[in-house]
Order: sequence, then structure tokens, then C-alpha cells
Amino acid sequence: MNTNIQILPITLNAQECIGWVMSPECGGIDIFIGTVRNATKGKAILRLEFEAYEKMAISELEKIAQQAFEKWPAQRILIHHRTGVLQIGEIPVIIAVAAAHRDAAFEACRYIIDTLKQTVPIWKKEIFEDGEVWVAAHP
Amino acid sequence: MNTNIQILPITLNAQECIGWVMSPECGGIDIFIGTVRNATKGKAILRLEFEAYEKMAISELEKIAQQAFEKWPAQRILIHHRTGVLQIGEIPVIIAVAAAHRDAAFEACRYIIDTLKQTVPIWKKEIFEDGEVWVAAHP
Amino acid sequence: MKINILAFGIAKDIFEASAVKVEMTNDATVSNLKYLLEKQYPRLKKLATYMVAVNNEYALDGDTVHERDEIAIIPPVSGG
Amino acid sequence: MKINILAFGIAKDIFEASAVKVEMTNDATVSNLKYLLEKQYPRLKKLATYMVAVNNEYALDGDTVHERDEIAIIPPVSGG
Repeated sequence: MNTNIQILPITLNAQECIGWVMSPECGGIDIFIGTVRNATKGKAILRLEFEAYEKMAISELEKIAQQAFEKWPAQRILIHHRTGVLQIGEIPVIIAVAAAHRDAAFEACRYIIDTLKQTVPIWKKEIFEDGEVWVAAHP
Repeated sequence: MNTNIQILPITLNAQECIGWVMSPECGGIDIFIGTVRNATKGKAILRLEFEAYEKMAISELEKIAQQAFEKWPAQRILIHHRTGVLQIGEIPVIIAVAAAHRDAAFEACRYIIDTLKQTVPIWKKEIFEDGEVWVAAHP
Repeated sequence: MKINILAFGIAKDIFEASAVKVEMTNDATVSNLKYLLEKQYPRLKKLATYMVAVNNEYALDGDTVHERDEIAIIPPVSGG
Repeated sequence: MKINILAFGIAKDIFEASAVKVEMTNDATVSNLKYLLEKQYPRLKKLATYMVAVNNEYALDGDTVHERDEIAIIPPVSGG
């Protein structure tokens, strides 16, 4: 298996993700880690909440990984996404791509996070002092 | 301090590097991890050896980090590079860039590894079954 | 036929439920489904955009829906 | 003046030492230094390219070198 795609309700572990993609054929790994920022558009955030349509999210993530394999000579692709309540500094997403050469690792990793944000059925709710909002739901 | 630049003779620790760059103001971290491949141009490698002109390497890496800060709104930059003998699968280099948004993290990280390979006085010797060679020394 | 519709994100807030049932004719399309839902839940129309998934795939307006299909309302996604 | 030259990577192999001393006049340039070294160590000329660092900075051929400068031969780098 050259993909490891999971939607998880528990803390994501970067070290394990890196360990999974490493292999003796790879010379470069690019990893993207999303973290929960303390503010959005200048407004303080208390916490985030992520909800996923899990079965479809996994299927869409598999598609993105396959597209990445078609576009770049990557060896292994890992995508882990959190669900549930996340505090400031916690990790909603880890993407790790291992390849023989760094070009493929960087480009595939960038492609995966950009596409994930466009097509994968996962929703983020921002919780503020004075209310909460589903991100991107309104124009 | 927003930079953490080190030349180390001991195993690099990705988890610690990620922990160092994380901060509540950051929404994205891009990490590049170089790993020792088992072959180069189809020829099996036994191990690598890295040598650094340490003082100048640190100074050149600091320059690269400062250039990255000038070019992109990154928050923290970490560059750790190994010296000494490395076995297949070990990590010669870790670069981690944290930024409010992922664009800056990806682009700065890519810039740093590309520039490092061009200007920083560190040398890699490939050791094969039948000999050894300083990489890039010959046309 | 009675179609079961899963809701996520803001759609769940709009429906005030994580699933709703809609009565439709057998030859109904995704477009018909959206029309019925928007009539019943006018706030749905105020979304910047939303998609319908049929059996875990994004569906087109002209696709027909069947009784046993897994249908879901997909408001603008915001993962990552 | 006697100048101490640090060597790294393949330059260390060529000099068979991690540092060599070269006798030069006081107004010597980086270019003069390269000439003397290449005369004494002809393999240096066979490198694709190499640089000279003066006090931890890449130097130009026209820069002058001084007795207490830290001078180093920088063969093509290959870190990362």
C-alpha cells in the first residue's frame, strides 16, 4: 500500500506519519501540517470543530492521492485529517509525501492540500467569544 | 528568536523540529526532510558521509533564512543539518517553516532547500561497494 | 418514494437534523430534490453554493436519484 | 606572509591535509592564491569549479588576502 488515508477523532501524530512514508527508495519527504491559529481575520478564536462526511471524504482523498501519483513520481502519500473539537495549536491535518526527489514531494504535497480544501467533504466551525460560524458557508 | 539553525553530529529529531516552529499565530507548517536513499543513478549506496565548514555553513544558512523572511511572511524557520556518517534511511536535513498561511510556508521551505544545496559549505561523500566519491566535485 | 438525505455542516443547522426524509417521484433528479429542499428550507438557498452527493460522489443536477441511494447535502467545504 | 588554508571535501583529499600553508606577498589576491595552489596541487584545477572563502564569506578573485584571514577552499557543495 502506498497510501495511508485516515479521518481520525484523536490527536494526529506527526512522527508516526513521517515514519510511515519513509522508505529506502526515497530521498525527500515534504510534510504539510495545518495548525489551529488563535485568530482569523483579526478576530480571536476559542477553538475549532471539524465534521466530516467520512466515507465520502476518504473516497475523495483517495482520488486526490491517485491524481498526485499520476502527476508526480511520488512513492508514498499519507493524509490524516482530524474531526471533533480542536484547541489552538492542535493539528487538523497532516499530509506527507515521500519521493525519490524533492520536486515531486513538494509539488504533490502542495497539490493535495490545495485540492483537499476544494473538494473533500469536511467542514470547519470557528467558535468565537460571541458566536460560531461554519467557514465558507456564506459568501 | 525566529530562527533555529544547527549543524549536528547526532540523529535529527523531526518531532522536536516541528514542536519548535509551532506557534498559536501559525496556521501552516511545511517541513522538508531529506533522507538517505539506497541508490544514486541506479548504483547501490552503502552509506553517506557529510562534512561541513561549520562556522561558514551556519552563517550561510542564517543568510538564507533572512532572505526567506524578506520574501515571505513566515513566522519561524528551522534548519538542522547532519554531519558524519549516515546510513540508508537516516536524515541529513530537516527544514521547517511555520507561517500564518500555507503559501508562505511552502514557498519559503522550497527556497531554503534549493538555496542550501547551492551555497552552503557542506559536502556529501557517497560510499559504494567499490569506492567512494565526493558528490558534485567532478563535472 | 421516500428519500433519506444526510446533512453536514451548516446544512445540519438549516435542517435542524442530521438527516431528513423527502417524498419524491421515481424519476426525480438532483435538481428536483434541490427545488423541494429549498422550498422546505429557504435558508438553503442563501448558501453561497452547495452540492449534492449521491453514493459518495458529487452528483450533477440532471442525475436521477433512486430510493436506496445514499444522498447527502454538501455545503461549501472547509477542511484542512 | 604565510597563509593558512583550510580544506574541505575533495580539496582535503587533494591536499592530503585539512589545512595547508602557502607563502605569499602582502598584496596577494584570491586569484594569486588560486594560481599558487593549482601549481602545487594540479588536481585542484580539474574540479568543475571551486570557491575561496575569506573569513566565512565567499570571496571574489580580486579580493586581497591578509595574514590573519581565515581562508578556506570550497569545492562544489553538496549538502541537503
